[in-house]
Amino acid sequence: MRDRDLNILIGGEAGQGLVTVGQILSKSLVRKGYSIVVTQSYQSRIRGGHNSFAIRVGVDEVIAPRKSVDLLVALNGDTVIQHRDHLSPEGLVILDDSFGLSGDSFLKVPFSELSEKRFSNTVAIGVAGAIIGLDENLMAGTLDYYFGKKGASLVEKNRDALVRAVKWATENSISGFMLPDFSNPPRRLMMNGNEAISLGALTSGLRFCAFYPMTPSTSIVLNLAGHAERAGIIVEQAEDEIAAINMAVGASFAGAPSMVATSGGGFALMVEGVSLAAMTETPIVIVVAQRPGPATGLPTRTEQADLEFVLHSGHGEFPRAIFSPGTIEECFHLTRRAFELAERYQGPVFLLTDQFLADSYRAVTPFGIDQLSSIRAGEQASETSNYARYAITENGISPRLLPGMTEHLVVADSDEHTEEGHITEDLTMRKRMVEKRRRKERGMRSEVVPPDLVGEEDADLLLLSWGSSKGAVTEAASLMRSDGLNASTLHFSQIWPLVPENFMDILRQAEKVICIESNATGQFARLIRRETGFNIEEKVLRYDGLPLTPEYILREMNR
Amino acid sequence: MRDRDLNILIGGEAGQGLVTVGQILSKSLVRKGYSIVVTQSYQSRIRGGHNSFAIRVGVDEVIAPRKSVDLLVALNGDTVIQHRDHLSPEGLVILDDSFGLSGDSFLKVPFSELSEKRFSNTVAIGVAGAIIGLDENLMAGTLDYYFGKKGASLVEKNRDALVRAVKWATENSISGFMLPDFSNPPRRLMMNGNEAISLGALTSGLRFCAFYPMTPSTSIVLNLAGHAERAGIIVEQAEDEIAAINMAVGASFAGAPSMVATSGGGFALMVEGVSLAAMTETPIVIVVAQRPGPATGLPTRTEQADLEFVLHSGHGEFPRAIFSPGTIEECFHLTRRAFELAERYQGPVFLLTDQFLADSYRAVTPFGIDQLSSIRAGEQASETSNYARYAITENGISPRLLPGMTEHLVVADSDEHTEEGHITEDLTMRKRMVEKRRRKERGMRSEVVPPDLVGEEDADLLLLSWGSSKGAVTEAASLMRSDGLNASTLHFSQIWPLVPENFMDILRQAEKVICIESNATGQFARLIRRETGFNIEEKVLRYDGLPLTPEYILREMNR
Amino acid sequence: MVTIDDYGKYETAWCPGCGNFSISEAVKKALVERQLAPHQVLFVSGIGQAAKAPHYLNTNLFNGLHGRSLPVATGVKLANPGLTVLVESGDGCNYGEGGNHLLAVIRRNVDLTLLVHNNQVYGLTKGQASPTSAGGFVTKAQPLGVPSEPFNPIAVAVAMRAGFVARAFSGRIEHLSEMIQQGIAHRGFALIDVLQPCVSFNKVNTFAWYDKRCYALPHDYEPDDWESAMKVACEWGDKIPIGVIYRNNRPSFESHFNVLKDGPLVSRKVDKTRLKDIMKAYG
Amino acid sequence: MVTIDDYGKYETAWCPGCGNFSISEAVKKALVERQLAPHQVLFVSGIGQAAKAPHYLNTNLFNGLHGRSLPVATGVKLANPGLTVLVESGDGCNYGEGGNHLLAVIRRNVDLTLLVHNNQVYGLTKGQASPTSAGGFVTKAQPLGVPSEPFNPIAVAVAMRAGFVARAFSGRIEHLSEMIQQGIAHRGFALIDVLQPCVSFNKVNTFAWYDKRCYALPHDYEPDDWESAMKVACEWGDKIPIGVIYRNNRPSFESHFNVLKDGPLVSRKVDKTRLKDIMKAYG
Ligand SMILES: Cc1ncc(C[n+]2csc(CCOP(=O)(O)OP(=O)(O)O)c2C)c(N)n1
Ligand SMILES: Cc1ncc(C[n+]2csc(CCOP(=O)(O)OP(=O)(O)O)c2C)c(N)n1
Ligand code: SF4
Ligand code: SF4
Ligand SMILES: [Mg+2]
Ligand SMILES: [Mg+2]
Repeated sequence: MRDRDLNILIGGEAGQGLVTVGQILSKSLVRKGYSIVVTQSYQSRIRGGHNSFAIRVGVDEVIAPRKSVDLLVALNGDTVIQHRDHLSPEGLVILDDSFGLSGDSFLKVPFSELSEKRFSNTVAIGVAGAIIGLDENLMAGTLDYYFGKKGASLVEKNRDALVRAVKWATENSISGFMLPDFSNPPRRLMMNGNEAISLGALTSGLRFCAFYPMTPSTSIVLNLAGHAERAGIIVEQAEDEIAAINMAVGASFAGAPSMVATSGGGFALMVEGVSLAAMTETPIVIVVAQRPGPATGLPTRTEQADLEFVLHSGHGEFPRAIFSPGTIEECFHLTRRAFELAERYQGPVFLLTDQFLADSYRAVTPFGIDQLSSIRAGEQASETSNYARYAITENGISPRLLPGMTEHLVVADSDEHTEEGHITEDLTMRKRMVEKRRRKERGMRSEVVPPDLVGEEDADLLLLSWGSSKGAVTEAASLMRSDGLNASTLHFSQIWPLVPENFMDILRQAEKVICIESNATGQFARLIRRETGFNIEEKVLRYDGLPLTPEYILREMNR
Repeated sequence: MRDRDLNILIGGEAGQGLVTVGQILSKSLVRKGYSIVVTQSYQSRIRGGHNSFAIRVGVDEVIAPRKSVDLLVALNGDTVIQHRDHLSPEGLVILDDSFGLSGDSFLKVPFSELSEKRFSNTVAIGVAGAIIGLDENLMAGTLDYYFGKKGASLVEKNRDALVRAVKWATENSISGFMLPDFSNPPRRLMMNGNEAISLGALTSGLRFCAFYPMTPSTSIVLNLAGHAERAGIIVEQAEDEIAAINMAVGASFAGAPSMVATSGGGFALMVEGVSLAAMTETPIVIVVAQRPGPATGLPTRTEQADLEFVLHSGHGEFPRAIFSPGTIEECFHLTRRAFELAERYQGPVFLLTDQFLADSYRAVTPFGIDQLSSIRAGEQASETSNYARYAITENGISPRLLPGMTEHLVVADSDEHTEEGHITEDLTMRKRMVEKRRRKERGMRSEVVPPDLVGEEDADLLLLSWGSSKGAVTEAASLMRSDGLNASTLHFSQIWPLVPENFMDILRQAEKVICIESNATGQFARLIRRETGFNIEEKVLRYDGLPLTPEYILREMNR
Repeated sequence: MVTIDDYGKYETAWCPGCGNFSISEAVKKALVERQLAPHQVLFVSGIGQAAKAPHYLNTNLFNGLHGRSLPVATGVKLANPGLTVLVESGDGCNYGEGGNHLLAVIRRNVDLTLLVHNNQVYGLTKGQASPTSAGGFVTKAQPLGVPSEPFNPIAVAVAMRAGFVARAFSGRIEHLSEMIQQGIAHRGFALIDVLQPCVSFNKVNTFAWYDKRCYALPHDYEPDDWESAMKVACEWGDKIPIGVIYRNNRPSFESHFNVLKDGPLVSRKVDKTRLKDIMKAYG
Repeated sequence: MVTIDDYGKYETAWCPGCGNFSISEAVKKALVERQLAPHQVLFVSGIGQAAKAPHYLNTNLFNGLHGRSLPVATGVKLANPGLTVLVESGDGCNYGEGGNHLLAVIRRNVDLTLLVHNNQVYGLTKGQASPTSAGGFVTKAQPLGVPSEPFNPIAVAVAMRAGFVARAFSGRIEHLSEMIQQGIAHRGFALIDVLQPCVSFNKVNTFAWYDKRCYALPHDYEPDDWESAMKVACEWGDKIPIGVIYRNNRPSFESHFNVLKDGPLVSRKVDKTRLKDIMKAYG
């Protein structure tokens, strides 16, 4: 496959700048028109330890990470030791000859001859880039993009190092890794899941975001903060997660479309606020980027074990919607959908992602900003003279005016309330209000995103999945199909509400169904049974903190 | 039924002392040997509004509240208006003649002639007590019990009022409400669900309780606080619920069996701590006394809508047990079991009750303190020289030493950790630790409390229920059986783990199954389907804040 | 002309004799004095007896969670700085459950006026100690008396150099109303701690107890002087000072946000040109 | 004899040059000076770079949630007052997420020694502002600079009359160790705010920045005098005082509990006679 599909892994210590190396190579690849899937693996520390940045690059579309490595770029000796076992048969290790390591497929680069130590990352980029056929100018342009702000002299020196590295690699003419050129390369953007979510939010009309830092959600808000001035939004770091969600509820109530982003432990502190948003019928988008728990768990790894927690978060009963994007495009578009639904149904809407997707850079087709609509909070005027914030309606949706924007008074209450929003202990009203709130779920059900079927409707083997594993599961099934098996995949990018009519036929027609999840108990399989009675006995589960890969799925299925 | 089963309802404003009237009458009835079921209904305010205290009293055992009222003791005119429609055909209203209200079955008592205004509650007790046949001395003794601490002169004046009231009632010889005497009255205690929980905890060996006040859980901790000195425990009001659960985790880690008690919104703030207890494997008992949500909802009413929230509370995956007592005796015994399980399996164990049960006084047989065992936290010595707090074992349970009690060092961590308790990013260890923690669930499954079947195994109609509705559902079925229907009940006092082998045969054999719950969505029915695939289509649900009664169940079933 | 009738008359769920009634009266007076129409004002409250107050006023209101009124109000104010936002809640709400938010709102200096109904007890939950309950205060939850020292909100606020720090007593309606007016006028965070008798659960700090002790700060008192403010902040016991104890003119939180100079967030539309510009970073 | 070796040597996950190394060294020194054996001591920490510190010490340890070390430590201490309990965590942990617990623990005066590694930044999450970050401090999360005023923990603690309030600097190990020893010796809550350079994310408050500014309080400084303590507490800028800034001898929280006079809760058995007595109330 190495001619159309390469897996490059850059490894080193935290603090060595391997993410920059990875980003520059990735961006160069994307600019050239290739498809990429990045998998970042790092520890909960700032310096030292062992991190990696893997770029799977394809001439055709690649959709999942791959475990076997074709090109291992070792920024330290430890990387060689940790990853040499994953090297593919014809794989190559690019390393500094000063490491003093030797091996069959080792390309020892004389880093110290090619540049000063502080530019050795640029040398790594140059050598690796040249080997896979990246043009020197292309790489230089990307280098400028990343280092431009740091001053002309630094840019100059980096360029020098790059030139020398490319020259050295060309002279040593390493073959077998050259990717084909494009005659007409597609224009693509490079972004990871968190960036796509923040851009989705901005295009939707987000105006306010409050947060308390928590890996792997933080880069969503950092990205927003970086654009805040230009986009005309406010991003505020709260004193804690409780404050974050309450601020967002306040801002949204006043009319600013709002979002919070966090991970398991931080979300745990928000669940009272989720219930508040539901009771006061205030729109809010909540991103939960999952990592392995319980408690602090593994802060920088990935998992899908908070589905049931998020689905039942908050005391009392109320409707909600949960999206679980499977691609970067879905991160963008489902965030937009989340804002729409939150506004339409006036309550909490969730995006459930995880560390893998959050940090996974990919190439995406530009979104066509001009065609995208954005939401507007609330209604601008009331038709009635007796405005009642919680008027009981047939679809459960009450007119939402914004306080201070008309002469009508807007009264919201976390207690059970009258149609006017005032606290009540009238138990008949209570019952009507419960029913009104519940009726909103009907609307939500009518517009769920149906699961995505790839393959035949009546498969011998149906792989069920949700969220970030979409690519891995799809690729696993496609590999099985190449092996002659009639395998299909049914992937859920919205996991609540579930509308069985959308998928029961497919489940029933399949000879065998396997549910694939990154958790230890098969939460989605359980949910399917709860909602449909359909029992999925076989599962492929992963809970060691690493993302699902096609290899992992195939290996587990063959056990 | 009035000769063996009476329903007395005392109504009035908050602040009028109707709870004291109710308690004194109840205690007198219990001391005489009768069975009672109290239903308290109050508003979220300190003065004014409308509250009630209903005592259903039986010569034989009564197990559920009843809606129709035989004796309405009206402390204000509003009570007459609010409750006259619920009066049973031969019911009686006891009221002050000064209210200026008239009606067929009205017993107008000249309160102002019988005592000073401040003793009119005692007059109400005397009149009502005399009518149902309570002995003057018995009532005087109970009065002393409640007012004794307030000084002799007050006791004296209350007694005078009582004597005059009893005399007046006797002279007016109201008949038809006299309960039969006992030749050999059984000795009983009177307590409500919250009191029974606190006593269960004390007998178990509770040493530390932290809380933040929240209706309807507060009286658990007030009761504990009242006994703290004598029992040698500490009860601390925390600055918030987050602090409460973290304090309890700290105290338990150090070796003091610990508990927290709260309700929905307060519990929402504790869920991160639940996950902490699970990850650090620290025993903790958590009482969630449910009230209607979402958000602040109806703070003083009842509901069973937090089952799914509690079951999935906390991020990440870990075992837990949830008890849902159906009687006062179960409040006591299942609290004890909760402490045992928490200690044995080293993690969070829940008691899920609600306002109805929390406040429902009943007559219970004394518990036989001498026979009750209590737990002891941790192990007292380590057998190995290399002590490892999280040693990986076959049943998942690791030896728990207490810090400072031996020379072994005890290391606990909320991050994923090694067997020694130190933070790790070793992903193989991660997997082993997930599996170790999960294995504890096996043990928990092996000792669940099976559901309670009343009636035939192969019923035509099977009523399924959990928690506080036990009495109401049981009585409803028994009424149906008297009507010739082959109805049974299957009641769950432990709702997690669920072990289908314990009840699937019964579900399958029943002609028809109806699930009865105090919530709007049928959460338990959903859980049954998730765990067994068995779909319960028919439900009787209640979500207006009032408890389930036999009348309500029968009426809803006949619709 | 805004009149007191615009703010309506409501039945309350409070006990007869409760200090909350006077606070409500003072609030109305202040709003009318400042000629604020009901729709220009928004109250945010938490949960407790005090937190019900905004329901008894004809105005915009968000009655949220126990302890969480300050972050909600902060969000509201950032979204629409044009609203006059008052926060009304109890001592338990603000100094107990919501303590962390109090610290944060002081650091931020958001333009809010916080009225703490400080009855030194948890009223709605029937009389447990609050953070301001005196050491040794006996309740059913603290039968041997409160073992902690009471929280002194004024001292903490002055130590943190909050923008506006005042104390008032519900028994002096005119003075209280004046404090509220000044609090509203102040551009930044204003803390007004209002001593409020709870007739049902605090039998120690009664109306008479407060009335005897409260004295208005002298006319020549200089609230701009931090050192003397810090001393006055610690006065508590036989004499309790009321009035504006400390004041400065730190810039308000909102003033730091350039984006707010173009108007409030709430009415703003998505600017596609700028979005396209932003997108370039990903190309 | 307890020696420094008893506390072991560990590899850390800290950046070379981080101030945390010196703090760990000072902690060990203090424990040895006070001749505390590893099993007599318990460390409680939260989450952050600082909160990892107890893992690098051979002792009892409970590494809990971000911001929640103080309530855990309070529970531990009430259960077993015989343990010497130290709490170690960052400025974000204690003054941000856990702010409410700091207020409460000061009011309670629980016999704990709290070491705050104050690097004026969130280290572990890669450099967002912390509550003690200076106004205007620029980070990726605050690209236009922090809009809030920094939290002054010393001023708040002194204003609340905490039992023991000190500041130290990781660059002065002997002095820091002395502070820790005094904190442990103090019967009640001891706050030690330790200035700690973060070489990775705080390029403003560097070792040199602190080193130039920190000066030890003079020998004749009287930490018992609240008024001067309040003044010293506010010193920050060109000169930063280190040392014991304020001290009093309020009774510790534990001393209020009669039940603890019979020994710690942990070893106690259920007393059936007393239980039966309690049961009588329900008869
Ligand atoms: C999260 C949460 N915890 C606890 C409660 C219960 N609760 C309602 S009001 C209150 C205390 C009220 O005290 P305070 O704020 O002083 O107001 P007051 O009633 O005295 O005016 C409490 C603890 C709640 N509603 N939410
Ligand atoms: C509830 C929760 N919110 C957020 C986080 C993420 N988090 C981990 S450490 C940290 C901040 C650390 O800053 P500080 O306490 O100052 O410690 P430092 O790393 O600077 O030593 C945060 C926000 C978390 N673990 N838990
Ligand atoms: S309980 Fe106290 S605070 Fe609440 S209304 Fe009554 S007197 Fe006022
Ligand atoms: S990030 Fe800062 S605080 Fe953390 S170890 Fe590195 S230098 Fe120390
Ligand atoms: Mg109060
Ligand atoms: Mg820090």
